[in-house]
Amino acid sequence: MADIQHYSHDAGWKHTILRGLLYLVLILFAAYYLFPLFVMISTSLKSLDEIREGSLISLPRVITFDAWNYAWNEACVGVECSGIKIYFWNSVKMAVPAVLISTFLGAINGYALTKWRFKGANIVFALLLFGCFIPFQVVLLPMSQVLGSLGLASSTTGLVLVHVVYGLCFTTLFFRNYYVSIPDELVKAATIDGAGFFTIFWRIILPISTPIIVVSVIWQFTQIWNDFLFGASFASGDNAPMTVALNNIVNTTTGVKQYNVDMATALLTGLPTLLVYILAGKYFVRGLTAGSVKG
Amino acid sequence: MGASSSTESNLTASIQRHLSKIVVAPSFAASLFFVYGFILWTGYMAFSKSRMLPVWDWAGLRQYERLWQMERWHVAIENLLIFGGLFIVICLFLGCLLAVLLDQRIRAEGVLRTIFLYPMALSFIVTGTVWKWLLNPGLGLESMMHDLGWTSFKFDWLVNSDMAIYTVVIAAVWQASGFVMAMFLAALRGVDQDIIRAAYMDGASLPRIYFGIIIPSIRPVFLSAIVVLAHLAVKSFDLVIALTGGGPGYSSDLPATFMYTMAFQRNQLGVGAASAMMMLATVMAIIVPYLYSELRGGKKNG
Amino acid sequence: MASLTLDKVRKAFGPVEVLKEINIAIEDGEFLVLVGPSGCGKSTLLNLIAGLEGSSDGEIRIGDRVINDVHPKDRNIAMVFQSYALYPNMTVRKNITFGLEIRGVSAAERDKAVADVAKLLQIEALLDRKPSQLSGGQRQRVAMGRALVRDPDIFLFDEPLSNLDAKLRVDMRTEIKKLHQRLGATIVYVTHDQIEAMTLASRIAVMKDGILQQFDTPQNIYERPNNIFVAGFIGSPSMNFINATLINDNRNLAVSIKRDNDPIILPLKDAPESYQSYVGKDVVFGIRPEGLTHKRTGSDEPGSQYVNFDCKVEVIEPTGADTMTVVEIGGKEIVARVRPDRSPQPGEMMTFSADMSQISLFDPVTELRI
Amino acid sequence: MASLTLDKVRKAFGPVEVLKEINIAIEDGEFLVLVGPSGCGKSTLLNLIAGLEGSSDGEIRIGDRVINDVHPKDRNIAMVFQSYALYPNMTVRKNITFGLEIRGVSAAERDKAVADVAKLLQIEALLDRKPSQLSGGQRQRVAMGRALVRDPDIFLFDEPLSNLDAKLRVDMRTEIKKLHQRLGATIVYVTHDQIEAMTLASRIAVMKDGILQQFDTPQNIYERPNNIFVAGFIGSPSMNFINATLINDNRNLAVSIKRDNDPIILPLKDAPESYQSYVGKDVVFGIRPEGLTHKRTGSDEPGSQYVNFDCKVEVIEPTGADTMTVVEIGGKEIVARVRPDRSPQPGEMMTFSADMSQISLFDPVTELRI
Amino acid sequence: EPTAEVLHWWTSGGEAKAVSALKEDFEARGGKWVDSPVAGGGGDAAMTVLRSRVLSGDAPAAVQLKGPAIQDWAEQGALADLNDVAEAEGWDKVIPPAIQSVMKYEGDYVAVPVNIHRVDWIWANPELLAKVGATEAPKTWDEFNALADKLKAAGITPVAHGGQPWQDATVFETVVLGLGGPEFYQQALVDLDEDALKSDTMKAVFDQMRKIRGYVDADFPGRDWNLATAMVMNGNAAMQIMGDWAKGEFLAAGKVPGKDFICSATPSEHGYLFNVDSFAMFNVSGDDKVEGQKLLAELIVGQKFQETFNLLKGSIPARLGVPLDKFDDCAKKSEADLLAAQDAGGFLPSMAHGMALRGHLSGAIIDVVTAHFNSDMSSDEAVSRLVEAVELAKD
Ligand SMILES: Nc1ncnc2c1ncn2[C@@H]1O[C@H](COP(=O)(O)OP(=O)(O)OP(=O)(O)O)[C@@H](O)[C@H]1O
Ligand SMILES: Nc1ncnc2c1ncn2[C@@H]1O[C@H](COP(=O)(O)OP(=O)(O)OP(=O)(O)O)[C@@H](O)[C@H]1O
Ligand SMILES: [Mg+2]
Ligand SMILES: [Mg+2]
Repeated sequence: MADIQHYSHDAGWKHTILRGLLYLVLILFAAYYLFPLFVMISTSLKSLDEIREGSLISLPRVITFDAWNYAWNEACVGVECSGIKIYFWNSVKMAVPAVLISTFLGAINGYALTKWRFKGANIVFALLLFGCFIPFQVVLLPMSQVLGSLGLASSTTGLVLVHVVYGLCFTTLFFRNYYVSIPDELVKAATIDGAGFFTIFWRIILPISTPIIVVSVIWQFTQIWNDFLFGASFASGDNAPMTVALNNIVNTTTGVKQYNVDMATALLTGLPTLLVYILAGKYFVRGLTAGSVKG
Repeated sequence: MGASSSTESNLTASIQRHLSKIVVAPSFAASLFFVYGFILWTGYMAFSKSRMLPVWDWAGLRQYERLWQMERWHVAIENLLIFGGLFIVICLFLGCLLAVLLDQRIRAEGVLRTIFLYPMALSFIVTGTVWKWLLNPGLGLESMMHDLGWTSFKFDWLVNSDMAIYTVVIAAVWQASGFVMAMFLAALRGVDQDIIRAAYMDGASLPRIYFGIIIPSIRPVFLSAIVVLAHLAVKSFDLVIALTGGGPGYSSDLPATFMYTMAFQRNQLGVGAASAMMMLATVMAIIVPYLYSELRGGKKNG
Repeated sequence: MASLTLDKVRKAFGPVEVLKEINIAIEDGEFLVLVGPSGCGKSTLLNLIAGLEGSSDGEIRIGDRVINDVHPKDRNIAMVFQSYALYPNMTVRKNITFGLEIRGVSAAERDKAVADVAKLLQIEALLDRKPSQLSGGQRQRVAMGRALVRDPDIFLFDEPLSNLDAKLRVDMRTEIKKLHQRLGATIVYVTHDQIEAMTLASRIAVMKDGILQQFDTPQNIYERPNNIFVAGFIGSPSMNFINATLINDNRNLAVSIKRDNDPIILPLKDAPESYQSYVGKDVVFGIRPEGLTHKRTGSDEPGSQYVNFDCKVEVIEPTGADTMTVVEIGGKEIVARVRPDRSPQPGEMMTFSADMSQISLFDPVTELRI
Repeated sequence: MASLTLDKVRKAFGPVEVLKEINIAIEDGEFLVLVGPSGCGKSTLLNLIAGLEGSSDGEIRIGDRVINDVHPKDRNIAMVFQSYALYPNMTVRKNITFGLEIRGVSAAERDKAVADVAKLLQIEALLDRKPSQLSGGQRQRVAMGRALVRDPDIFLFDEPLSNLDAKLRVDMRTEIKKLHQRLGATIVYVTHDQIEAMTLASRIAVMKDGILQQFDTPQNIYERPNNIFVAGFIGSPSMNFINATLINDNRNLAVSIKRDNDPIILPLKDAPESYQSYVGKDVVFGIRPEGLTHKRTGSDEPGSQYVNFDCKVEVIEPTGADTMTVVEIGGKEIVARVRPDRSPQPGEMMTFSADMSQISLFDPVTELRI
Repeated sequence: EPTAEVLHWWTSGGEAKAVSALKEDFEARGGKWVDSPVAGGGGDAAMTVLRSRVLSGDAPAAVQLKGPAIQDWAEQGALADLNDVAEAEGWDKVIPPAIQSVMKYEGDYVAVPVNIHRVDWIWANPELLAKVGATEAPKTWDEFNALADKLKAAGITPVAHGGQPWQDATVFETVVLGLGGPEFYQQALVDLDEDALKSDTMKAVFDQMRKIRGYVDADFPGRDWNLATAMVMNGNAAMQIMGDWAKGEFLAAGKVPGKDFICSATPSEHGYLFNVDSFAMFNVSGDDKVEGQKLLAELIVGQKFQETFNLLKGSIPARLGVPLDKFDDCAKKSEADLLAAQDAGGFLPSMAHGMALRGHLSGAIIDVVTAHFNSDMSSDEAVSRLVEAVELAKD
């Protein structure tokens, strides 16, 4: 937050113009980001006939929520024609534990790697980091063998494991890089106060990590919620997450394409993620460490 | 106080001392097994005769030879360089810019932040589909402009073999830049206010403060952002599939789609593994030196 | 022209009023020292001058120019922050030259400037370190360097020497004084060090709870404090306050202090007119420890400004140059400043000598100087 | 038993040796003050005692227990950091009680403790604020509170009062002294304030560049400094050093200082045996400003420890209680401490009186005390 | 209780309905159906999943698989033997021999066919054709070109085409069949005979492809096939070369064959390119699963399912003896052509749809075809690249 707060009363015309420009730029960007959403929503509100005839970009002539209703309640995912609603919980059961576990592990790794530097901490970190670059297609086959031999094939637990393992490198990265800039004095002071490794983590470090927790949760939730490959490969039938259902609805190559339903499904699938963004976004608090430490 | 209690306290003391290592150990072990173990596995596969399922018969360098003889692989690699480079640079720039703009006590910050971020919420499949419409000359922007009377407007990258890869950049940037913005914003919020004030006193203009002080002091975030973006670039599979399907022809193929096609569609697991190893090697070649300098510098700062 | 005028300046953080109608005006080239208890609003005032705090009431002018709406970077001010606020990503050298670089000073000039300032601050060896590798005092000096290297209209210093050792502090104080004389810059300086305040200031502003208590030259502040607060705040150890009564003793005004056995009567010489109305009334008698010493030569002579009296010594505190001797008068502990070689033992009786030319009388209700 | 022993303690940051073989031993309940120029390694030493810096050489013992390998939190130490290091996410109250909470002190006791300490530090009104809403001095007091609220074996204070105003500082100093007497805790205290050092310490350790210069009682340090550095460092304004020769004058030893016209001869009384070997040689003559004053009563009498001489005054610096008067002797500026009422005008000739019982002589080469 | 987990990618519209018909039958016979649909990439995603399921030792009972891929899996020993069901049901008699050979591995049934799609269709808009005086679809490629030129001159997009490699390949293989004849097709695209691949005929094929490229509008890349179909339907383009799944689009929009749209085979001499969907049965353990698997196989080949499914899907039954009364004219024509082609030796597997070649081989060919179609590559170069790619893929 580098502006000087009081310039709200600053009546200089130069300032007003700058401010105006700032908003203009932001609004233009917002338009760029919103345009596709607009297309999606308007498409999801059209009837199939209207889509077949006309342009994709135009506004719907008649607004109908049939597609939404259909996607949620009736769309066929394979032989099951009760919409994507039944897959919602599968995704929740998978995403929530995986996000929590990987974020927690990332936080504590980052903390241990920066505030309790041991010999080789940087090397350990660098090694962990490469996990970020391994293409998921590569791990698919060995992973299925491993899961099979662990008896976790086609189970939610197995999926959570996979997502935690491959999310770890990211969360560790986020937290480590955030903690690097938190002054060590805080940890020292808490140590003197008699707090141990975990107490310091819970009581001092975590409370000032909100912005990065938000980032980590957003990332992990998005990755896990939107993951298709692992979900399709390591969960079967009734356990399938929502994205598999989405894929099954959107990604058919033969048969009639119901764009309105596709879009409604896509939006429905994206809603939880959006919700997480909106809720988590609030916690981008400002200037937390300011003023605690000199230097 | 008996001897036992003192050994006990020695034990707890030594646990305390090694706690940081103990805590990192499980993650490290998991990574050794699930990342490095699997890389080894893949490395072996690249030397095997595997086609549909993994087999352990040794094939020497044959798979690599075949890989490099494929015209399509060359296209994929070239595309990765174009796409990866542009994607990372543009996302960093946009993400940084948006974060800085949002950092100006914007009235509707929450709303705007969500708007910039939401594309991330959509799966790549959806992003690809929507952008396919928007960029399609006959359906999307171009026809809209024509309808609005600007008939000379031409934007046919999607259907142009030479330009198709850039449409992937557009869509990918649209999707990922918001997240980069969030990362930067989080870091900006951690910067000490007094430092910024000091910079004002030094007479620095706002851009100067950001580029001279704030952004350098959140340098570690660049590492995060670059890693995340490189990851997305290397793995951007769904998006290409949904947006261009690798086309026209295979002109917008990327190593990820190439590898997938080979390993799972064409039963050329060996070639797929070889291409995966090449991808990893490419990434390492870029990331390792960067990481080295970054962590080096970090030590000096800490 | 860099005169500085604060006109009815106020500032509140939410419901907390931190500055209440501050009026201060100093000329170009003056050296204003702000003093006051911790939390009284000194840093806030500096921040307002620099333009770093949110909206405030009142007007701030540099020269004839109202700067309320001028952006901090355009005010041409250099500041040393109480919290140092060094740029953590830059080396010491970079920290110091950043402001010059911004202003387009050439590399050669910057190098020279940083070399000069580093020499002055004795941080030549540290120029290539990062702030995190410095000790507290070294950081503070870098913060100083960042300001000193520039050539602004106004310098703002917020306790710039608090973490330095006495010797370095004296050196720095001298350097600041020289700098002030050389550049003729206007300086606003916050310090808790009385000697710093006294030796540096051309004017001192004493604040308390966001209210300006007195704004005057150092000498006046020390010798003619406006009220009990200022009198007690300035000077260390602080002024002794004794409840007393103003009486008419042999046609001379005198201060009478109750004591168990007999009162101490201290005749006043050349009492000002204003005292008259307080005759017979209670007053607060203020005398600085150095106004109260062991018996002095010539203090027995008639017409001397010294008055002698005897008292029992309670506690002694040797401080090197002087020994603080505590006695009890009028139910209060009173400190006298006694030469160590004349210092008594606790419990002994001793003759003290009060310098009546340096006393102050205050109204016990309004606490204002009479 | 919380005696503290540092045995050959060393510490280096990479190639930079910051502490070089420090040997210090204090008894349980002693009050050790560390002083030394900025950057000499004081904070580092505290960090080593607290166990907060990585490996070092040498042994640190509390009581009979070697604590090098004891985890900081098991050393039962409370510390005030030079940089405060307040927890930004906690209120002042939480900051203060955190250590107690960790140690399982009940909520009721904590409340009481925080109330006591807040009263003492005058921060009652601030208990529910976050550190970022405090002024510098308030933050420092919170940092103090965090240590004071606990009941450790050893307190470590790193310049805990540097940002407080003089009055508060005196109050706090007194409180620390009381606390020390009440709890009998062992205290290690870093300060740049000489008065603090003198009044609080039972022993003072003077450091320079990571080397311990002198470790002794305050009085000895002040009166019998080990070397020129200590002599010059302790005392403000600092001791005057004059190049002189030791001569035999009328069977008495005397110090002879060259001057353009005639040398100043200052006879020594009760010269110790050690001076003999320096007769006829160059020495450095050290005298504190307060040993050099205006002419004193009785200084003319034979057998007096005072010696009078005349000199031209160059500069005067009034500081309130005294006036520092600068003269030039032996090519050096020499400061004398003169009562303001006796202070001359610059350029005037004046008779000064040197207190020969308080002087030091140093070897010009080794700089050690003779 | 017989149980069967079915992995398939029929997830939408008519297909899904068709599968649920099967499910209902299955459940009516006391079975428990576990549905594992994985759509995407024409089954690529499902194949990926299949691989990982097999590796984790947890294979589904029945998997939608087709063409040589069945043989691939059988070679790995992953498939179960269905001979007892086949004998009981007399499959040998009702399944066309060309299809039988796809379903069998070393003489044993390991998979069951579901339907027969014909790939070499032209779908045309009669109104647009009428504008240039044509009443029916062209019968030779020359006619095709002449007609297309006329359409183009009249400002009508002659060919609606989508921009995916498999669509390019679909056109390509019909041209191969048309210009080279069934025998050439067999040599070139089934046997991968090098001479055939190098031949002038192949060059002519690429020349024709280049011409077709000229008949396609500019926006085709990335377009889904059904959007192309919609172009024909809405009068934006005159013809589309596409398999009979396109019919579903017309029917869904309420169009009547023969009146609103014309279905006609692409020019060829009694050629018929088939694309057969089938289910392969994987080795499963547990009696209930084995039993479920057998029951499923029986039902799939059964008349009832074949009728229901194909009515919904637009294809024709994969077994003989299913009455076609309820089917539309296009389907009837397909059945008739099939029988004729079978006699003439023109009943051939589709290369573009993975019936003729294993994935890596067809993939290599499609790469060249699509690269040629989407650039200005010369026919000579295309041919030499084709030979090279096939060579590379073979070993
Ligand atoms: N991380 C580090 N790397 C290198 N040198 C360091 C580091 N930390 C401190 N130093 C150096 O060690 C020396 C001692 O530092 P220390 O903080 O102990 O000084 P100090 O005596 O407390 O000084 P001050 O009174 O200024 O606080 C200083 O010269 C400092 O520059
Ligand atoms: N953000 C804030 N919110 C509320 N109160 C604040 C805030 N910042 C400062 N204050 C209060 O304003 C008062 C003045 O603060 P300021 O920093 O100006 O004091 P100061 O005179 O510089 O004190 P010190 O000598 O201790 O540095 C203090 O009582 C402080 O608690
Ligand atoms: Mg302050
Ligand atoms: Mg220090």
